[in-house]
Parts: sequence; structure tokens; C-alpha cells
Amino acid sequence: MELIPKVTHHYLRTKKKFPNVWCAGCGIGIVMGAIIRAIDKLKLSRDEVVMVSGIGCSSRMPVYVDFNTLHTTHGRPLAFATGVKLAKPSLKVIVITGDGDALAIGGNHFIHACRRNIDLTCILVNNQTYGMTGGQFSPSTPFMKIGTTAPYGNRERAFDISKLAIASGAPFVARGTAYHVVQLEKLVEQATLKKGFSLVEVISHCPTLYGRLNKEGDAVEMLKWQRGHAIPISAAGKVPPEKLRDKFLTGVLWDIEFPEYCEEYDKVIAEAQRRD
Amino acid sequence: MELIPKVTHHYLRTKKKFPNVWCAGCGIGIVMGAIIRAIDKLKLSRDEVVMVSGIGCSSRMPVYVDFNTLHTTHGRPLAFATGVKLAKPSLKVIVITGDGDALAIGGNHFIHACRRNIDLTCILVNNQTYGMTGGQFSPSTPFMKIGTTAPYGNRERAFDISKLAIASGAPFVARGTAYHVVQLEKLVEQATLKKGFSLVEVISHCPTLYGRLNKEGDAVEMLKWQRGHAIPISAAGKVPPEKLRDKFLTGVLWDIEFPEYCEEYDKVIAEAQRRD
Amino acid sequence: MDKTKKSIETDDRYEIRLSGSGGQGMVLAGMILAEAVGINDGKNVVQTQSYGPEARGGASRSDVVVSSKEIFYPKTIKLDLLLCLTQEACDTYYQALKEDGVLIVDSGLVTQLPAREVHAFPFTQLARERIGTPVVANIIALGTIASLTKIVTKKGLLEVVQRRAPKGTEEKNLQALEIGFELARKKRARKSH
Amino acid sequence: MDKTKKSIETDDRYEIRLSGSGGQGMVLAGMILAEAVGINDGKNVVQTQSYGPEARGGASRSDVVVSSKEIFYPKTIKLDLLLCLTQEACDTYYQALKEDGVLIVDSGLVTQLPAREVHAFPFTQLARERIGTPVVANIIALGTIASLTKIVTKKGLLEVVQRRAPKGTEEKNLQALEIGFELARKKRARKSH
Amino acid sequence: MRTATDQKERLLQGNQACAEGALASGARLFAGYPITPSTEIAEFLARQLPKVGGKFIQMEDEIASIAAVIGASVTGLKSMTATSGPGFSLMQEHIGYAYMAEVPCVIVDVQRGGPSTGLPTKVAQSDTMQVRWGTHGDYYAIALAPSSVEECFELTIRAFNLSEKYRTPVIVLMDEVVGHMREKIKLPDPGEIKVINRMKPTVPPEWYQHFEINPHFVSPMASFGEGYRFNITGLTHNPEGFPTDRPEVIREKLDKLKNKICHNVSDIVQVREEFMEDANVAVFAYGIVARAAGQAIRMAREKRMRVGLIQPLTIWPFPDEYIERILEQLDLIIVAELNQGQLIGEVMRVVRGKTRVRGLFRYDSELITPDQIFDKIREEK
Amino acid sequence: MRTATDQKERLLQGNQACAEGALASGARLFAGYPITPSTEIAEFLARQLPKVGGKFIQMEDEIASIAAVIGASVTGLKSMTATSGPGFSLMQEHIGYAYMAEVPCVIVDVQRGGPSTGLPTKVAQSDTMQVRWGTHGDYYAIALAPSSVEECFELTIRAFNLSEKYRTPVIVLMDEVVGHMREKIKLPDPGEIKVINRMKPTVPPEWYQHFEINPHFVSPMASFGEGYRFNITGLTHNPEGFPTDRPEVIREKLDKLKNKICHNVSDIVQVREEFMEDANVAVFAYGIVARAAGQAIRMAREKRMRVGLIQPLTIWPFPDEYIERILEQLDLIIVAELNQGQLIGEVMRVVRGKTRVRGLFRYDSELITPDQIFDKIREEK
Amino acid sequence: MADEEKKTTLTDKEAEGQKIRVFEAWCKKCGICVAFCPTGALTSNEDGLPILTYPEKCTLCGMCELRCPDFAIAVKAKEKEEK
Amino acid sequence: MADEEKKTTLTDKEAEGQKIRVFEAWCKKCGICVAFCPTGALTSNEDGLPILTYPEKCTLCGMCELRCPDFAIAVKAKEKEEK
Ligand SMILES: Cc1ncc(C[n+]2csc(CCOP(=O)(O)OP(=O)(O)O)c2C)c(N)n1
Ligand SMILES: Cc1ncc(C[n+]2csc(CCOP(=O)(O)OP(=O)(O)O)c2C)c(N)n1
Ligand code: SF4
Ligand code: SF4
Ligand code: SF4
Ligand code: SF4
Ligand code: SF4
Ligand code: SF4
Ligand SMILES: [Mg+2]
Ligand SMILES: [Mg+2]
Repeated sequence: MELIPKVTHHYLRTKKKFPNVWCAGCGIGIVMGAIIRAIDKLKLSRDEVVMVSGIGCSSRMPVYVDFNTLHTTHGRPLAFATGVKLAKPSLKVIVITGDGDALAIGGNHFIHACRRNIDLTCILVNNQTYGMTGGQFSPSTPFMKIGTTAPYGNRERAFDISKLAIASGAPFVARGTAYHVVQLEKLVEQATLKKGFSLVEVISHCPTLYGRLNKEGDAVEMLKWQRGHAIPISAAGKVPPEKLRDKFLTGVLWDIEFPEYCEEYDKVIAEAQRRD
Repeated sequence: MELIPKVTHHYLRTKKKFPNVWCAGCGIGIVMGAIIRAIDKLKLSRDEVVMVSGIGCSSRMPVYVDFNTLHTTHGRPLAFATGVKLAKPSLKVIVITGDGDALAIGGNHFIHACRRNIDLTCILVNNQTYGMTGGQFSPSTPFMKIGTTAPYGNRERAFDISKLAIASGAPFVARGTAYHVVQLEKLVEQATLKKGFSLVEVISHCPTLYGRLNKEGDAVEMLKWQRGHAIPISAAGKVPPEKLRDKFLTGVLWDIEFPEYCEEYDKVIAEAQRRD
Repeated sequence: MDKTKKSIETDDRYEIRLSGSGGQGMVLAGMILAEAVGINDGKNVVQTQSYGPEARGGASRSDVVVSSKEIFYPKTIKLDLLLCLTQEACDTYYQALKEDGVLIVDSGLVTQLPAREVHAFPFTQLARERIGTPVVANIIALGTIASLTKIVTKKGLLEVVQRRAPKGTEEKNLQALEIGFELARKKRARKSH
Repeated sequence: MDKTKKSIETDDRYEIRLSGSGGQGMVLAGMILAEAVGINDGKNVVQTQSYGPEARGGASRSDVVVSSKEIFYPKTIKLDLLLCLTQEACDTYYQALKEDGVLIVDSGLVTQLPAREVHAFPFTQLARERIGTPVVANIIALGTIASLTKIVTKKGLLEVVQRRAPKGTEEKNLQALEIGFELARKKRARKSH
Repeated sequence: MRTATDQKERLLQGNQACAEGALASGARLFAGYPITPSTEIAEFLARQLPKVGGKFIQMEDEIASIAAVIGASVTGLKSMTATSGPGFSLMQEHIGYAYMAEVPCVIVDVQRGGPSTGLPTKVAQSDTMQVRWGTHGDYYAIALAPSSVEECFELTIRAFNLSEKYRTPVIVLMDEVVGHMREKIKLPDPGEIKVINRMKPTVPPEWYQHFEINPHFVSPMASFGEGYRFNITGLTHNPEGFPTDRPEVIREKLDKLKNKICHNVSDIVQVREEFMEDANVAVFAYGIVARAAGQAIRMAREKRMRVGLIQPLTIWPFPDEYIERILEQLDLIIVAELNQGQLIGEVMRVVRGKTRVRGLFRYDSELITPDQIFDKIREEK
Repeated sequence: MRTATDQKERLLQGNQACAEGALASGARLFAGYPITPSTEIAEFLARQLPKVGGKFIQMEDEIASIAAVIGASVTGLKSMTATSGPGFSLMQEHIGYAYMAEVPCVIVDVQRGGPSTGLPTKVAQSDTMQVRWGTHGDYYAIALAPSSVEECFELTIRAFNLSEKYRTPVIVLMDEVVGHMREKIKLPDPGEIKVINRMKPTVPPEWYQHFEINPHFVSPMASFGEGYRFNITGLTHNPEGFPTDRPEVIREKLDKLKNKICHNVSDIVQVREEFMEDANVAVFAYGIVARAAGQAIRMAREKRMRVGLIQPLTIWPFPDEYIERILEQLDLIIVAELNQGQLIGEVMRVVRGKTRVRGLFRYDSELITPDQIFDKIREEK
Repeated sequence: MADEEKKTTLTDKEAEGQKIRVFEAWCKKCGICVAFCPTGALTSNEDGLPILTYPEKCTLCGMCELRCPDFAIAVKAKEKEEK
Repeated sequence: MADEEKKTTLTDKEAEGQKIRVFEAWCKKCGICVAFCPTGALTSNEDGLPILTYPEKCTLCGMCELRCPDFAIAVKAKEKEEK
């Protein structure tokens, strides 16, 4: 057997689709690898996986993987995915979205998917910018960072995405990074196993735009930044608060139980038919 | 001088507009009275107040009051209000919205207005239903309650609206009830004074639809329920946790400082002109 | 191109309007009347209603067009029968009534009567006094209509009220209907005196 | 109905394509060329570019149409000059070149040359070796174009590069331009031998 | 309230008949957001769908509603939504997605007065042109317009059938009066109803192309989770469903979208006509206005005027061919609409000056009456 | 990168010229959401607006963008947004609100391939009809279409002027090539530019009606915070701005929306023509296609063919009158469009069979070339 | 103008000297004022209209006015009373 | 089919016996694999392409493969090595 990346290539639509469109060093490809490996580990059949995405660099992912793939409109993949899941609850529905896709135009679907608690696994690639359209600031761009539409520094605050998801009702919320790829794979695995809505926010990097505009260096530099700023939640207690200030926590941030929508709806069906 | 409601009538567009459209006992009119009295107390000139609303029973309020009034589309008053405020930051912009308006179709504008921290005062009349369209369940209808589109009981969870606002970045969040009308007036006053985005969630009642569908009695009964279930946040510490379970907190729930958007934008202007 | 209808005759329409305010059950009454006329009595029928600019409150009306032929235009044009449970409804709609049309009003609520023949009965008062709730005033009025005119059979109305009444309220509604039947009988009697 | 133009003559177009891949600065080169030709040399000019289906990466091209008359159609039809900084660009676009058109390639990156006269220079290598960064290969190529053809004046290019170069990079860019001017001079010299 | 299932004839609202039609067609998912005057469709299906194992979901807005409908349809369920003008406007981007991705689904627009919030409880026909041109880009719409409770039922079934047959969204264009009025209707037994389901692929998954180009312009459609692992996108794509920028592939795709409608107009277009054999004047009217026209032409016939009714049951594609055919015999076409003049432009386009075309427009929230039409006939003749 | 302000002539992109036009018209608020190929307009204004004390805001989506634009306009700022097909579709509900509430504002649609996400970086003209019919309800649109960088500048100014003059949204309908191409342009001195501002009320606040009915169909417009305390709503309203259900008031309102456009077509409609004096063949083309047509007609003239160009600078209202006037002299009109045939329907409607109308449509992401038009002329003549 | 309006709508000689006044045209008979009057001074008549049956109990606390959703009940200002 | 695909794209006799293989056609020369190789076994050539310059240092840890955004580098399976 020839030497190929052990797991991932079996899931790729290699025919004509590669090399992928992403810029050199972009984190999205790393995230894609982690997702594939998690699915492989879970021994899910490719036929039972549906990957749904919106529009954005990150949302280009479905094109490359050999699942049932649905590349939708900007901001709305969770709404499409809700229809997919309702129609066939036995399918594993994984939603790939970006910070712009999920939180700018798609913010409403995001909070409602959390609230409704329908069994979707949402992987949000947070590169702090609109990559696809050329580096405008996004709802996760930090205060005073530069975007092409914030030439004098962004005056809006970034969402704390995970906090927003928890407040909206999501029962499983995790955060990983493109750098911590082994941990990421595990988080995706856990999220996929979770019955109910699960979010994995992945801190990723866009060297071409965000990195360049904010002078944060190339992909390697940006990955080093991730390495230096991620604090595993397990270790958070041991870190002095002042050291936590500009850092972010990774790992499973929230994991509770709440009735899943499709299962609840089965009860509606039972009740309706009982009354009939 | 004849005997008329002391303050409110001076602010009403009495000509042809009364009696108002709301059903007998509906809480919206009570909320409107509290808002008017708060504005009167603040000695704001009617010319400098803009009241913006969406679509819904609650959003009918602007028609009745003699301010600058903008009755917009369903779910979007905060977005319209953002334009109003940006254009003339000296105006006091008060947004009236419903649980459906602000949280269903308008959820995205809601979380972004919180995040952006633009100086708007948002009064959200939470009657746990879509009143205007006839009693469908809303994103704040509790689990298993009845709506015309949830004849077998609502299987979705309600948002904790105030929690969502805080997680989205709102610096001032308060909760009141239609019953506690004196407190409500004060909360509206505080919210209006706050520099930045402020939310007052008002627990109100829709006897005609929600009350009837859920057998919760008439307006008087529903007001009694509010009286029995509101716990002032100041008293929350003294109440044993098991008694808090089905209750809700009232008062100022959150009050922090964060740079307001219009003021920040003035800095952008200064910076741009400096660089020029 | 598949569905061609050939009858030239226009319909022998009978147009009814039930009018009042939001909570008086005019739409429900219209539905019951239409179902009785259409399904039980076997005539053609179209029921429509008019919503105010507001979802609730304000005037409420429900129109029923009855014909033995096909009904084309579904709305009323000139009324054969008008029921008014509020003064406002009476003031607004009474011009739409044909010269020889039948006007029925709630005598307790409509006090300024137009200068024409009027059948006035205290529907709401009777509902309150004899059934214990004003909400069945609409059903009493339906009974009166059945008894004053030939447009709907009592049997039809009885069947529909039985079928449509929410569980547990059948008795009250049937009672109300009977009061309505009775009322007009008395009135007719009085008139023949 | 207010703006009527009367000239019948079609324009004496000269069509240029600068092609390469994403990071090679073809769009910027096109803008500089167009500005030099249009603003500094005073000719008419239209610059367009083609974006791939993806926002980034992949082929990149920038077209410049020059004329002393009014330019109607803004895109190139048949090229008078083609610059290719990648093999892929050369393969894709070389058919669009007129028979007597000028083909200029980066000799380090375009190795399989079409069977026709080609001006090949190691732009990228020179940029790396003599300026220390490959990013100015585009500017060297512009210099070469100015020197090989009469379509743009050196003066014009110099002025625009001076004006447009990001602060702190003026020196490097002017140096690159000079290298370009030089290159073609040598080549011409060689040819005349 | 119990439904009178024991009886054959029932008194149903147009909205309810539409919902019954959906159930009869096999629709098993409704995703929607309430809006007057369409809400009864949602309310009825919220109650009825679970009884047949189907699903109702109230989404956060109209954009999400049509998204969920599309998601469910590509996963194999017949799906629908219902709305009115403001919601229909919000759905435009996703309706375009459904055209592009060739997703069968049914969208009901119960028209009310516009523009904007307009007149939520009043009748209008002013979304007529929007149905054809509301989303960006080139596309070809199918829209059916009932004028009675019975037609609400029948045309909803037909909408699902056309949608499945041609893999395209189909609009049911109702109006406030049609949606809210109650009439008698005899619902057929399920066995009597012709239900069309999307064509399924017969090739093995490796050969399957979700957007195959074939002479019928309609590609067989596998659902997610059936072993075909294809890609769907709103980007312009090749037959396999992957984004393309090749001009010839782009053209082929857009031609397919056009041709599957335009080459099948004779299957799709239905016109109901009355007294047209010898008519020299025609009233052209759809939906609720056709009801007034039906009465008006009878009034005219009683006066021995040779007037007929053209009622397009299919609004889009526009019945060009029918009008061209009937043109010769006509001196006058009166186009009656509850708007400021929309379909009249289409009629004029087709008529090309060969016959007089006159409009009768009403947009003040009231219906056009039989008398108005009759007077217009007299006046223009 | 410094701008070459020291020079008179500049090389600008169409998008940038559009933004410069906005600044020159006095636009002081831009609210938008990025989308290819319009994004440069936002990026340019994000940098430039604060320099003149104006404001740029990036909203959470297109729906919010146009809402903020409307909010700012009623508060007195000249405001605009820019987008492309998908965003334009999302804006439809609020564009309808702006028509209903008579709010001046400018919306730029830089067209790309559709439907749906389509071809984000490729040229098309397939939103042409959407501009006219995209939102629900009856309304009358103004849309201007530039074909050069210079026209991008001029027509954006004209868009603001018409918008202010008629209290109505105005669409600038560009396309990817016009938006992205660079040409020389001499920006006039501010003093040379004719800027129109909305008419202000002259009556005292007690007499003021925000939606006054008057013979001009345009009501003077007070802004929020100026002492006039009026109500604005998307519900159909009376002259005071309060919701109404009175048929005659409703009709009056909708007539006003119609008449302020339809009674002023001669002021609004501009057609650029070339060689039409003696032409018996006309090429009808707008935007970037007019550029190819300009070349093609010159090719034809060189061959002594009497061909002219009709380039509508105003797409909506459609130049009915111009076409009717020129009709007599023409044997043939060739309508060239980057879509599957949209404006040709309008041309046919107006021509009413009096002249041959032929279409030349391209929708494969490439431009129509001068040769194609020339060949079509030869072929059809 | 607004003032003229109020006069025509609200002026009523009969109200003079009263502690409470109800505007029948606006009152929807919801019963809220009666239910939550702290002193029980108000009762409803058979139509549901509030009546100040026990004026002596009324403390002019104003709660009925504050809670009325229809601006249909007014309480005399306390100061005036004290004068 | 997918397997055929892989063969045509990836089979390479030269890779046999190597610990690491780079697919030049897919590699974008981002340098991530090199920068984060825990043992420094990899270096970049002048074009930026990763080269296993010190095969003896390579522990087959797999991190280069896991972090490559382009699926352009493969590490021999450890088990195989051990065989
Ligand atoms: C309705 C609509 N609006 C705007 C766009 C343009 N658009 C495409 S992707 C994108 C932002 C993507 O940002 P994000 O989701 O963070 O993805 P990234 O590219 O950063 O991975 C935008 C604004 C669009 N395609 N559709
Ligand atoms: C785009 C759009 N969708 C739907 C509607 C219909 N609609 C009007 S109000 C409303 C719900 C209002 O609920 P809420 O905001 O809670 O107000 P309430 O009536 O309960 O005070 C809905 C769904 C609309 N007007 N516009
Ligand atoms: S633009 Fe940024 S996010 Fe998009 S592919 Fe390039 S690096 Fe990745
Ligand atoms: S329906 Fe409910 S919310 Fe609306 S006015 Fe009536 S009681 Fe109030
Ligand atoms: S609270 Fe107001 S509306 Fe209700 S009964 Fe009392 S006075 Fe009347
Ligand atoms: S003022 Fe106070 S005490 Fe007097 S009637 Fe009103 S609520 Fe009762
Ligand atoms: S990480 Fe992958 S793409 Fe980057 S240099 Fe290494 S092999 Fe090449
Ligand atoms: S497998 Fe590990 S040690 Fe070997 S080259 Fe890759 S990263 Fe370095
Ligand atoms: Mg992003
Ligand atoms: Mg509500």
C-alpha cells in the first residue's frame, strides 16, 4: 500500500477537487482533517453523514468530502440542516460554518438551533474575519483590530461565541484550535456523539487577510499564537486570573442534558395519533 | 382642571386614536403608561424622543404617543433604530418590541444591537406568544404550553431573554412586569438614562390568546400570577433555592460600562480626519 | 382548458350578514349557518368574513351567500338579511340592506333604530339571564333567523350546533337555539294579532 | 437623450494581458500600467480583471486595453501583448494572442514555450536575487514591457510606481523597474547582433 | 372541534383545503412562520401532520422556514411552507436556491394588500409579477392560482405533482378572500387522487449525477442517506453538482432550468375558459376576480353579448400559446386584476397589438364586483 | 495607497466612482454587508465617509443594512447601501417599506451571475426584472444603469437627486464588469455638481402631514427631531401617516406612489442614443453590453448599414415613450442582454408588433462581444 | 391642539369634586383597577364598569390609574385634595 | 472509484521505504509541517517544499500529517515500521 495520509484520503473527493481552494497555511484544511478522523473513529458510514455548510471559505469544505453534502446560502446552513435532520433523524448532520456565516447574517438561526436543541453538530471555524469576501471585520473580530471595512480599527466588540451558545440553550459547547489538532479531533468526536445540539468553536487563522492586515505573521506565526493563548479548561483553575485575561479556554465548556427536538416530536406524533 | 390621568394624557395622540386596539386587560397599555411616565420624569422633550417598533400587538404602541414614531417591519426595529441613532445621536431612541418581534424573526438584530452597544433603549413586551397573529407559540413560550401551532404542547424551550442579552454584550439588562408598574417606570427611567444599549424585558400577559389557550384565566388572574412569581433581585439571596425554581427575578439584572458605539465612531471620525 | 362550465343563469342569491363586535362570535355563527345551509340543507353556500385593520377588537362581520345555483361572486352585494348585535354594526351596514331585506337587531344593544321594519330581540340579555352567559347570544340569534326566514332549516342548525359545539357546551348551545326558535315564533304570533 | 457621441471610427486598440497566479501581483501591475498609459501618457485606457470562481489562489489575470480613440468594448478580444508568469497562464492564454502579438514570459517559471517568438526573462529569479524578494517580479516585467514596446512610456511608469508604491517600498520598486528597462535593452541589443 | 369526517361534503376554508390538498399529495413536512392571511394553513397542519406521521415545525422566520423545507425535500420528504407578501419577499433568496438546486417544494403565498406591511387582512393580487421575477438571476417559475375552495385543494395537489415531476419549486398563489372563504367541498378518496413522486435514479451510485443533463431536462433525484453521496450547491454547478466556471457548462445548466419549464408548457399550463367558443370579448381574470368575472359574463350573455372568460389556473408560465390561439376571434380583452396593472403587461406582450386590451384594476382593498366588470365590458365594447 | 488628488484625471474603478458619486451627492451614511462584486463600495466608504464627518456601519446582514439606511434617511441623512443579487433579494421586504413610507435612499446592485449564489465573480444582467418586481405589492421603481466608470459617478449622483426629489428609493443597477473595471475619469469640482435635496415642510408642525396629498404627488419631508412629530408605518396609511382601512384613502395612497413616478417619466427617463437619426435598425442594450454595442454599430456603419444604439440610462421606469416615438423609423430592434431575455419582454410590450424584435442573450458568464452583435445585425437584417 | 382634544374628550362637569373619574368611552371593563385597588374602594357595576362605591376608602394612591391599560381612569392629585 | 483515483494521484514507487511522503501537487509550501515537527526532522527546500532531511530523527509521530491543511504529507504507519 502506498504512503498516503492514513485516514483522510479515503474520505476525500480527490477527483479534480484538489489541491483545495484554500490559501497556503489556512486553518480550514486542518479542521477538515480533524473532522474526517473523528468520523472515521466513530465508524460512521459515509452514507449516514450529511455535511451542510453556508457560504465562506470554511463553508467550502463539503465540496471536498465524500458524504452527502449540502452547500447552502450565506448564514443559513443550520436552518437547512434542521430540515434535513427532521426528515431523517437517523442521519448524522454536521454543519460547517464560519464566524461570519454563523454569527453575522446567520446569528438568528444559530441561537434558535441552540434553543430548539435539535441534534446537529455545528463546527464553527472562527477565523475572526470574513475570509471569502476579502477580510472585512466580523462579529468575532476583536475590538480595535483592522479589517478592510474597519480601516481605523474595529469599534465593535466580539461575541463570546461559546457563551452566546450556552445562553441560547445549547447543551454541548466546546472550543478547540487548529493548532491543537488532536484535541480538536476528540472534541468533534464528543460533539458528534452528543444527542442534541452541539457546538465546537474552532479558533482558526486566516493568514492571507486577517493575519496580513493585523500584522500577525504567516500561518506558522498564527498557529503559535493559538498555542500560546489557549488554556485547557481543566487547567483554568490553576492559572492565576491575570494570566487568563487575554487567553481563551479550550475543551468541553458546557455539557448538560435536555430533551432533543426530534425525540420530543416523536412524542407529539404519538400524542396526536392517540387523540385521533 | 379636569380630572384626567395626570401625566399620560399629555403624551397621547388622543385624536381618533382611542380607545386603543388592544384587548380588554391586555398588559401592553400598562407598559405604555409606565414608559410615558418615565419619559415625563426625565423631562425629555417630545421632539427629542423617537419611538421605533416592529410589528405585533406591542409594536402598535408608537401610533398612540406623540413622539417621533417609526412603526417598521416585523422583527427589525432595532436595525431601523440603529440608523436613526447614528444619524442623530442626540435623539433618545426607544424601541418597543415583542417576544416574537425581538426574538423570533428579529433575534439576530437583537443580539447584534446588544453586542454593538449602540445607545438604544429596548422595551421588550414578553407576553409569551405571537399575539397579533392569533396565539402561536413564540421563542419565549414555556415548554409544553399550548399555542395554536403547538396544539399538543410546545416542544421547544423558551429563551432566557435577559441571559441572552447579557451573553450578547448588553451593558444594561432589567426585568419588570406589567403588574409591578411603579418598579417598571423606574426601570424604564434607568434604562433610558443608560449610555449604551439597554434592555427592559417586561413580563406581560395576553389574556385573549395565551391566557385562554392555556387556561390561565383573565387579565386579573394573569396579573396575579405575575405578582406571585416575580422575585426582586435584591431579595433573591434571601429566598431558598427551591422556592426560586419556577419564579423569575426582577429589577436591574446587569449593569456594566462599555464604550458606546456612537461615541466610538466619533473617535473614528477624529482619527480619519487626523490622518487625512 | 379542462374545466368548462356552461350554465348561463346567474344564481338566485340570498345574502346574509351577521355583524357585531370582536367577542360576539359572529364568525362562528356564520360558519354554523353556512354549514347548516350548505351541508345539511344541501344548498350552495359561501361564507366570508371581514377582518378589521386590527387583529382583534373593533367591528366583526361574517357574510353568507346562499343559492340553489352555482355561486360565482362570493361576497355579498346587497343584503337580504342583516343581523346586528351592536349599534356601530347597525349604523355601518344598514345601508347595505335591500329595501325589502330583513333587519334583526339586539334590542338591548342597538337602541337607535333606522326608520324601517326591524325585528328587535334582547339576545344578549336573554343569553345572560336564561343560559347564564352572554356568549351564546349569537346562537340565539341564529335560531331566530331560522324561525323568521326560510333560508335555513331548524333541523340543519340543530345538527350543526350539536356537531360543532365544543365538548361540554352542547347543552347550553342547543338551549340557546331553542330560545331563538321560540322568540321568533312569539314575535310572529304577536304580529298576526 | 442628452449624451450623443458621434465618432464612427472604431478605436485603434492595443490589448494587453498580464497573467500569472494569485500572489504575483498581476492586478496591481495592470493598475499601474493602466494609470501610466491613461493618466501620465494621456491615452484612453480600460483595465479589467478576471476573478476565478474562488476568491483567492488559482489563475489571476489583468487586462489593459489602450487606444488613442474612445474605447467601447472594455475587455480584450485578441491580444497584442501577453505577459505570463506561470506555465498555466501561458498554456491557457497563448491562443488569445494575435499572430504578430508580443509574448513575454518568466523564463524561470514558464519552461514549455509555444512555437513562436517569445521574449523570455527570469523576472522572478532576478527579483529574488537582485532585490531580495520575488514580489517585485511584476514591476520588473512592467519595465520590460515599456522598453520592448511603445505602449507605455518609461516616464509614465516611473511616476506611477513612485506614486503608488506603499510607503517604504518606493526604492525597491523603482529599482525593479530599472532592472526591467535594462533587461529589454540588453535583449534588443542582443537581437540586433 | 371535530371535523366532519363522517360526511362526504364538508364546509372548508380555502386555507384548510390547501392544507388538505398537501396532506393528500403526501406532503409530510411543513415549516413556516405565521402571517396573516396564511396562518390557518400552518395551524391546521400543526394539528394534522403528526396524525399521519408527518412533521410541523415553526421556524424562527420565513428565511429559515423555506430553508428547512429545502433541507427536508433533499432528504426525501415532500415539503411545503405558506406565507404572505412580507414573508414571500423574505423567502426570495432561498426560492432562488431551490430553482438553482432543483429542489421540489411548494410555497403558498396568500396575497394581501401591499407593498410592505400594507393591509394584512385585506385582499389583493399584487404579488403576481413578484412570483415570476422576485429573486435575482434567470429562472422560470410555475405558479397556480385557485379561485375557489375546491381549486385550493386541487391546485395544491397539482402544485406538488408539478414540483415533483419537474424538480422545481411551485408557488400556489392565493389571496385573502380565497384563503379565508368557506365553501362546500367533497374531498376525494385517497385512491382517486393522482399523486406524482419525483423520479428516482436507476443507475448505481458511482454513475449517478444529481444534476444529469438529459433530453427531458429533469434529472432523477436521489435523497440524502440513500447511498448516493452527491453535492448540492447554490453556486452554478456541473451535472455532478460541483461549482464550475466553464461557460459551456454554465449555459447548459441555465438552459436546463429554462427548458424544463418552457418545453413543457403544454403540460404545465391550464386555462379554464367559459363561453369562449363564440366570444369576441374576453375577460381575463384569475383567482377571486375570476369569480366576479364568471358572474359578469353571465350578465353579459343574458344581454346577448358574446363575452367569455379566460381564467388562467396556471399564472406562470404565462399562457402565451392559449392567448395567441384565441386572439383571432377577439376584438377586446379586458384584464381585471386586484392591483395597479400587472398581468396586463403580459397580455399586451403576447397580443402584440392585434387586439384591444383594456385593464380593470382595483387596489383599494375591496373586490372587483360583477357589476364593475359588466360595466367595463359595455363601456369598452 | 494615496489617492491622486493632485491630479484632475484619475483612474478609478466603477465601484469607487460610484462611491465618489455618493460622497459628491452629500451621502453621509452607508450601511452595508460585504458581498462580491460590490464590496469595494463599502470598503472605500468605510475609509472616506468619516473624513467628511459621515458614517459607515457594517450591519449584521443585508436586511439590517437597508433598515439602518431607512432609519438614517428619515432622521435626515442621505443614505445608501450596496450589494449584489443574494443581498438584493434579502433586501426586498425593506425596499418595499421604503416605497411605502416614501423614504429617499439609494441601493446599488452590482449584478453577478444567478440565480442563488450563482457566479459571485462573473458578470450578468439578470436582476433587471427583479428591480421592477422584486418586492410584494404594487410599486413603481426607478433604476439607473451605468456603462462606464464616468457614468457610475454621474448616475449615482443622479440616483440621489431623483431619490430626494421624489422621496423614493432609487436603484443603481451595475454589473461585475462595470463595477470592477478601471477607466479615466475627471471628477468635477463640488461646485459644478447639481445636488438636489428633499423638500422641507414650510407649514408649522400642527399643519404638517408627512404624507400629504398634493398635485406634485411628493410630500415635503421633515426629519425626526425637527419638531414635527409624525408617524411612519409600512401599513397602508392616510396622509398623516396613520394606518387606514378606508378604501378611498388606500387608493389615494397607491395612486400617489404610482403617479409620482408615472407623471414624471420625462424628467426621470434618460436614453442615450447614437446614430439614431437615420437608423432603421437599433440595438437596445444597457450597462456593459451598451459598450459592445457601441463598437458593433460602428462596425456596421463602416459597412454602410443604418444601425443605431439605444442605451437606456434609466431602466425603470422603462422608456416606453422613447421607443414608441422611434418605432416608426425602425425595421428591427435587437435587444442584447446578459440574461435569458428580460428587457426584451418590455420592448415587445411597447412595440406591439409594429417592428421586428430580436434578442441576443448571453448568460454563460462571458460578455456579449461587438462581433456577436454585428453578426446578429447582419443575420437578422 | 392636543389640549383642545383632551377637552372635548374628557371635560365633564360631573367629575368635579370626585376622587376618581372613569372615561367610559375608553374603559374596556377589564376589572384590573377594581381587582387591585388596595383598599377595595372600587367595585364593578353589572356591565363591568368600575365605580367608586366607597369613596371614603379611597386613599388616592393612584394604583388604579397606573395599572389601567386604557388610560380610562383618573385619580385626583393628592396635593389638590390636601389644599 | 475513489480508490482508483487515489492510485493515479498518489502512487509513487519512490515513496516506498520512506518514512514521510510529500505530494508536491497538493503541497502549498506553507511550512506548517516543518515548523511544528517536534524533532526537527523536516526542513524546507528553497521553494518551501518540506524535505525529510533527518530521517533518523523522525519518530513517526504523525503531527506533520495531522496539521497539514492540504492533505499533502503522509507519515508511514508506525505498526508497519515495527513489523
Ligand atoms: C446573502 C449574502 N450576503 C453576502 C454574501 C457574501 N459573503 C460570502 S462569504 C461571506 C463571509 C464569510 O465569512 P465567514 O463565514 O467567517 O467565512 P470565512 O470565509 O471567514 O471562512 C460573505 C459576506 C453572500 N454570499 N450572500
Ligand atoms: C415578515 C413578517 N412575517 C410575519 C408577520 C406576521 N406577524 C405579525 S406580528 C407577528 C408576531 C408578533 O408577536 P410579538 O412580537 O410577540 O408581538 P405581540 O403581538 O405578542 O405583542 C407575526 C408573526 C409579519 N407581519 N411580517
Ligand atoms: S482567505 Fe483566509 S480563510 Fe480564506 S482560504 Fe485564505 S487564509 Fe483561509
Ligand atoms: S391579542 Fe393578546 S397581546 Fe394582543 S392585544 Fe389582545 S391581549 Fe394583548
Ligand atoms: S382598568 Fe381601566 S379599562 Fe380596566 S376596568 Fe378599570 S378603568 Fe376600565
Ligand atoms: S386611587 Fe387607590 S385607593 Fe383610590 S380607587 Fe384607585 S386604587 Fe383604589
Ligand atoms: S503542511 Fe502540508 S502544505 Fe504545508 S508545507 Fe507541509 S506538506 Fe506542504
Ligand atoms: S512524523 Fe513527526 S517527527 Fe516525523 S517528520 Fe512528521 S512531525 Fe516530524
Ligand atoms: Mg470567518
Ligand atoms: Mg408577544
